[in-house]
Amino acid sequence: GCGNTDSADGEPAGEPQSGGTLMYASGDAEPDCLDPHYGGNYPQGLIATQYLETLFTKDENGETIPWLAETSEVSDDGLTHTISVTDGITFHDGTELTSEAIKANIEHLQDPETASSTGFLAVERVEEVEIVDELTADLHLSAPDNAIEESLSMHWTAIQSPDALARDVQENCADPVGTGPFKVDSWEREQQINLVRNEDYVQPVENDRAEEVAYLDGITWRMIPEAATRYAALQSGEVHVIDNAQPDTIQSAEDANIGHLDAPRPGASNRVELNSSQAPFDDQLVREAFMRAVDVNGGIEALFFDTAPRSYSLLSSVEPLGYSDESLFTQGADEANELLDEAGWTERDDDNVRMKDGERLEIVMPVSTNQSVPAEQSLFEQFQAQASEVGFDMQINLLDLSSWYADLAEHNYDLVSAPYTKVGPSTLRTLYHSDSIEPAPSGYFANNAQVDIPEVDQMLVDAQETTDEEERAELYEQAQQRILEDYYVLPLYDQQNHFLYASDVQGMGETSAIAAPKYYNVWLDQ
Amino acid sequence: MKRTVKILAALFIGVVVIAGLFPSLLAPGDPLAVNPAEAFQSPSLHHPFGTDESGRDVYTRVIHGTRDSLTIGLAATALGMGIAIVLGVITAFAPRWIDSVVLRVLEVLYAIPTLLMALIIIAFTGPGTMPAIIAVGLSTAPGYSRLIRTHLRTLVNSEMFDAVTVLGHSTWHKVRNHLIPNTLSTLLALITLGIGQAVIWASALSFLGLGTPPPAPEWGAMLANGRTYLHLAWWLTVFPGLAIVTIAAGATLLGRSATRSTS
Amino acid sequence: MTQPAVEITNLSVSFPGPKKTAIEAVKNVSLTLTAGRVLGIVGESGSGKSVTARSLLGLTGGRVTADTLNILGADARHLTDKQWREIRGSQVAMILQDALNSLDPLRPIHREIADSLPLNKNQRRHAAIEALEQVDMPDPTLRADQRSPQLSGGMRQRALIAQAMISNPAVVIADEATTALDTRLTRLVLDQLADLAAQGIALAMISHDLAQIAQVADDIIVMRHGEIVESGPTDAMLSNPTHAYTQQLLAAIPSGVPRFAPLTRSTDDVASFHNLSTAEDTRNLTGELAVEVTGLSKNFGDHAAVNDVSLNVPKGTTLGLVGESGSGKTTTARMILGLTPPDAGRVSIFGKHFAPARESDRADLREKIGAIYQDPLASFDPRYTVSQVLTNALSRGQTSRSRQYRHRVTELLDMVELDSTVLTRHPMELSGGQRQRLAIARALAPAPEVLILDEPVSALDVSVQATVLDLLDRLQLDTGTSYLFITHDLAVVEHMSDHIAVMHQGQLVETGSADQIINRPAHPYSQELLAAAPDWRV
Amino acid sequence: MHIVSWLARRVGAAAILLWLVATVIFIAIRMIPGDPAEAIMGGPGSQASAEALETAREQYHLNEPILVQYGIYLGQLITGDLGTSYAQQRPVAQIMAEMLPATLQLTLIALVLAWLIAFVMAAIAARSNRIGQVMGTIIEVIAAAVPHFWLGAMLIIIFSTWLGWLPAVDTGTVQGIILPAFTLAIPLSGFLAQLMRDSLMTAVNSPFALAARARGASEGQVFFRHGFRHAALPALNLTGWAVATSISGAVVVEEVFARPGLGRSLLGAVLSRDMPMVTGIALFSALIYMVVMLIVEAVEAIINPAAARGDDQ
Ligand SMILES: Nc1ncnc2c1ncn2[C@@H]1O[C@H](COP(=O)(O)OP(=O)(O)OP(=O)(O)O)[C@@H](O)[C@H]1O
Ligand SMILES: Nc1ncnc2c1ncn2[C@@H]1O[C@H](COP(=O)(O)OP(=O)(O)OP(=O)(O)O)[C@@H](O)[C@H]1O
Ligand SMILES: [Mg+2]
Ligand SMILES: [Mg+2]
Repeated sequence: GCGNTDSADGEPAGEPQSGGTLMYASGDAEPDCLDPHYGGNYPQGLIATQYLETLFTKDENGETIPWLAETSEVSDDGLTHTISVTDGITFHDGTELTSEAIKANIEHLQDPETASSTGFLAVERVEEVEIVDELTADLHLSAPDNAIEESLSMHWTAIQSPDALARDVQENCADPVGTGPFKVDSWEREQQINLVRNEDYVQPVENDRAEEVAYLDGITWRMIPEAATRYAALQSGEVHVIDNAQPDTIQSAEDANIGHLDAPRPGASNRVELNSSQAPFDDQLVREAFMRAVDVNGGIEALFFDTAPRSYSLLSSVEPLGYSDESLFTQGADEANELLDEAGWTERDDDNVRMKDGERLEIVMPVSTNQSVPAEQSLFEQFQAQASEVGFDMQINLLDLSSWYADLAEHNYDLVSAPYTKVGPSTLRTLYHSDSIEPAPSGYFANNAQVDIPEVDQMLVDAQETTDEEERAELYEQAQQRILEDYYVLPLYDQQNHFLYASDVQGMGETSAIAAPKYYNVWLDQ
Repeated sequence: MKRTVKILAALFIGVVVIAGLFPSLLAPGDPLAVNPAEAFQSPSLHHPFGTDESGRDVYTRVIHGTRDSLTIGLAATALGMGIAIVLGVITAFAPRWIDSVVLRVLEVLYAIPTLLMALIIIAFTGPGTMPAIIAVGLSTAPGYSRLIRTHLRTLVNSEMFDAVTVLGHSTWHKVRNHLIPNTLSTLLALITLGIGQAVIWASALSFLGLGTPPPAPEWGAMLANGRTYLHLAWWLTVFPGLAIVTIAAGATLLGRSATRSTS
Repeated sequence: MTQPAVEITNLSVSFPGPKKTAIEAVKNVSLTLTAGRVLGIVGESGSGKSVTARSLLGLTGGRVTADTLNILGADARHLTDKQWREIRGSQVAMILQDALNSLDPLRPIHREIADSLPLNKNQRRHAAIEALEQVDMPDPTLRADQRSPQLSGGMRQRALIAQAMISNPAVVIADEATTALDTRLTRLVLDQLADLAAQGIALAMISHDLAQIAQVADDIIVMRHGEIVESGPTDAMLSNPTHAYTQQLLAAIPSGVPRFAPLTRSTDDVASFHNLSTAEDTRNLTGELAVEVTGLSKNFGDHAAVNDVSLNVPKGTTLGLVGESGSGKTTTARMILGLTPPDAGRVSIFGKHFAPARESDRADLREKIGAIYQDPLASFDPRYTVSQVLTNALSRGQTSRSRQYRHRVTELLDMVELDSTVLTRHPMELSGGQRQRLAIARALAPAPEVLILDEPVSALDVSVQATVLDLLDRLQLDTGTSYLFITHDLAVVEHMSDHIAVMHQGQLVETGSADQIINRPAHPYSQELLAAAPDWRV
Repeated sequence: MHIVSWLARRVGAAAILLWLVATVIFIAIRMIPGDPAEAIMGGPGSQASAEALETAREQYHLNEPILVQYGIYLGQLITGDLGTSYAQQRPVAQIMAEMLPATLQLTLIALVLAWLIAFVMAAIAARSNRIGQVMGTIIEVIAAAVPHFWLGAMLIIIFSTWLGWLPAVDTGTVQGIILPAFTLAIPLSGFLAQLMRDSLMTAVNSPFALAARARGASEGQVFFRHGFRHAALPALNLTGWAVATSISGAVVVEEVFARPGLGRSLLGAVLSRDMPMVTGIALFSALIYMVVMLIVEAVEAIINPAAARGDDQ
């Protein structure tokens, strides 16, 4: 994949130079585990992209292409997937990459001990992995799955050395062993993760690189949660690259001769989901009224400084099958008031909150401070103020991640913004199939809007099982259209993934399938 | 000199009281009203402290925030002082063994730094305005009780107390005429000093995202919000911070002069 | 005779006062210091003695003018700070007034003594030890390394003398070098100072105690309100004082003055007691015991502060309790007052059991006994005005503002000769003598029959002391109050007491009539104590 | 009384105190409503699985009678076992051992800085005229009233963003610690300076200072020989408190300057309700406080032996 870059100085880069350690500052919480199989959140994917590789990946056009895999074939019934791996690749521990690795990794993901969540869901339909020969394995599926290659392009399913996986979970967490251009050297907890160049790196696909190994000596991965501090560190030259860049700093970066990489995450767009399982949002009129009451565009404009184009889609703009309809989401307080009147919320109490049958029009929005950046929290605050003008009493609860999960699990929400990253439109099935209302053993369920429409369920299943590309696109479009028109979801913008880098960083721009920047071709202009 | 100081002190208290009780007199606007079109305006005549990311007027918010911030400071100090007075009186007058037990416990609590203790309490209660009040109140109580105990002990053992004992005044009269009045002035000074610190601690909790949640115009919460835009909009950080410094420094100066005038 | 070491004419020193006025602390003072001779400077508190002395070192901090200011041949009127520093310590040394606080409590003594010597560290320490030896400091090597809080008052005073001596100065000024000391130590220090003069040093000795000065000085000047009122050779001055103030000072010395004879003479400033013109003892004594103490003991830790003390105060009489510092006088007084519970023994007031007892059981006896302390200020509630202090005492704590007691308050003020203008003032704003009178007035409020007086005049000037002592005498004659009078000043105790008890290390070593103890002490300790007392009349 | 018995008594007292702290925490954890295992695992939001809860119960012996639990808990504490952080899945003691040096370095540097700044402020104020004194008081009070988080942000804006002199985050270099240390030191120095100036003024105007002048000492000598010690003493007395405050401040400063350390670990632990970590740090900070108090008393005894002997209360 590839993000949009505004080069730091606009000048063409010179000859690549080897050497130097790239200082990376992340605003994410420090991962509990460097093995992205474990749990499987975005920060893990972000760093694992540097030292692990996947069987498949996406090219610049968003097409899925093999990476560690050499070939990939599907049986006619769609139930068997045959994959062979590239010959001559070695893991950091020196062992050879063989078909054994496919089996070991998928089994590792499915092992409850691993406590995998994202990767686990991705390979859910794989029933068994059968070794065919040294380099080839058959994946036997429980049902056809045309998303399997996309699933295996995500770093949450990245391929690790079977020997390493055999170790204790915690041990593997601290020192995952892959095939990537960098490897984990040491992890100074709560301080930094030191990655060094893999001197034996071989890129599995054709390329025009003179030398196979990465230019950088290594990457120092630090956690700087404070956005302002992170930017200051970039400005003063202490770090080369920062992530989770604040919109305002992105905007001012241009003047400061700082490069910008915008790599929107695949999967779902960033959106607010309205809980349709309980009052008042079980009423479509009320849902629409809320969406018309809030000024999304004004807020985004003020808060995101043109760095986040408004989305009118359930899916990320990088998903080719995304469907979008701007006409559904015009703003207007008058319309909102009319809709609420129509829905029967006609009385008002002393605080000017609408009432119906003695009930106040109260809505609760738990917001995870770990997942919603400050600008987004501010946007929700604006919603709160705007919704109150048409008679909603909207309450925002800022919560840490675990309390946020707890509120969702207890259905203690009317609105929620829950990010979801996955490669491909099958994301829709995860998010809007009625099965996803049923909580997983962990208590988490992905269908936060609690969309429960049998036709939509059917479309989503069919779309994932068909082998006909056109039919697939058609089905996904119908499903998306239905969900949008029923006002279950208020799309905001793509899941933001902005990186800023200093002017001496060259070659930034390549990203993995999950839109994580790759540093293989990056070099420092010293 | 003395007069100017008194006038300044009165002025300070006056402004703070008005801002706390009738903020609309100083800032008629709505501290919560958003206006995205006016976001990030730098300070001007129209917005003396500029506007924030949602176009809210920072001046209005700082003024209206006085109530929130001060209420937390006052409530926390009241809680801390209440506990401290009870413990202080117990340790000063109760039988020796009770004194030493309570004293030990106080020492335990004193051994844990204030903010740490507040954080620990919040680990139990979860974040929020009330927990912040409780946390700051509880964590400042041990320090106050020690001071109160020492003060009471010194008074009880003073020649002044001996003198009235010899004059045959009853215990009640000693307490009413000498102990309480002499302690009150000390307490008043302590409370004044304490409020400033309590405001700082409470805003620190809000800053860390553990106190009053946004969009309430509490100063610590405003700062937490503003620091995101440190590079873009310095006024979001500077003004709420100045408000905290002003209150804390003002309270300290008042408390100090109160201490001076009583001793 | 050689040329004088120091010669001063018309020295004036002024300080900036409130509202741009100037306070003239010293006015037109002239004096000379000569090698081998001792000049005594006497005067009441605030008369400018210390300022005069400090002007010899350029350390007044005020504006100094003089016609002549000749120090060891140099005209000191126009010295630079650096030149002054060369004089200080090495040529003119001074023993400062406040001995207890003139040594830094955080630094070892040897450093304080010798840190100005141009020697290396080790040599300086040796020099300091040597100097300490010269002033008879016990165990000088040990003491040199200690800090002042570990030294007794007398030791500190000697360390200061050593410090003054260490650079062999030509002039030494000793400012109240004996104030803080008990009689024995006073004697010792006075002898050492006299030695200095014998060694050929020009010595100026400052004191408010004429009796002490008379012992050592060759010449005396008497100061008052910053001016010299009289000066001349000691003998002439004592035998034939010309100025009324000098006469008053002499009269105020209580030693040898018969019981009830007034110490104050009528002058413009000092209140007069017309009813006290005679020294007659008009009491009729019954012999009833006002206070009866048997076997009182008190230990602090394993230190016996008071050990088996028994004493009686017959009604209408005064028992003087003397003893050196730390001998247990205050502890005894506190036990008698029921403020400190005794480990053993008992106290009766007019035959009724008083201590040890619960406070509620002796509430009715409380009004019979009152107390007065050395530091009256600490015994007042700082928030109260004089009127409130007295009202509060009169109402037994019921109120401090009621008009009901106005009349009694005025009576009490009259009794202690305080003007009613002080009523609205706070004790802080009163002079030392006034405070002590207020303390007495307060103690008299419940009309007690026994007063325990713990060093009631030690903090006062001789002349103020005289007025307070006269007041106490008159009260005893008028009301028949019994006194337990604690003091370390033998002259005071002799003048005030019918009987005297001598305490030493927590024990009562001797009790007897005043005459017997003063003139024929039996116990060796009493003899030692008395031998040390200065007596200028001999 | 000898050093050994003095030390034994103090260490004994400290041990009792620690035992009390531990007991209070033990009781507090069990007083949280609901399942203590769940509390240990991060509260109801943690979605801990039944197995995980069972493991926690095993690990913390929650199935045993309460007194047995208490005994086991104390036993573990004595051997330095503070439990396992559920969030990091590592022994709390190990995490703290890793975090401690950074925090200690920061607080110590800040403490020294605060002392220096306070002394300079006090010295300047003590030697200036009335206006200077008033200005001094105001500066001290304001310094003491500045919240760390605000000061940190201001220093970053000025020295990092505008002037570009100093790094905004700790880079492991000397420059990296300058801003955090000053952020921590300045408010503290405000408190210290207020105290120091009072005692400095008292000292340089005291009889023994006059005595020194009378011996021929210059103002400078009076200042350094006498004033400094007396100013240091009350400030030293406050060192225990100052260290405690610095640790409080470190929570904020580490967060603002992205420095690793105990403070940041604690904040993370509080946010994720990682009780073993929270209690571990609480116990540890109490221990630090007591060690500091011991050292302070020892230093005080050196500066002022008499007071140390007399003051036993
Ligand atoms: N630095 C100063 N500033 C202002 N006034 C001063 C200063 N030093 C002394 N005085 C005033 O000068 C007068 C004389 O003081 P001095 O100390 O010489 O008295 P003294 O005779 O030594 O009294 P005492 O017996 O109490 O020591 C007093 O009224 C005092 O208040
Ligand atoms: N509260 C106390 N705790 C411990 N020791 C005490 C206490 N009060 C007095 N002492 C000790 O008891 C002894 C007697 O003290 P006391 O005050 O009675 O002496 P004093 O004769 O009044 O001395 P001075 O003339 O100095 O007033 C002293 O050694 C003193 O240190
Ligand atoms: Mg004097
Ligand atoms: Mg005494």
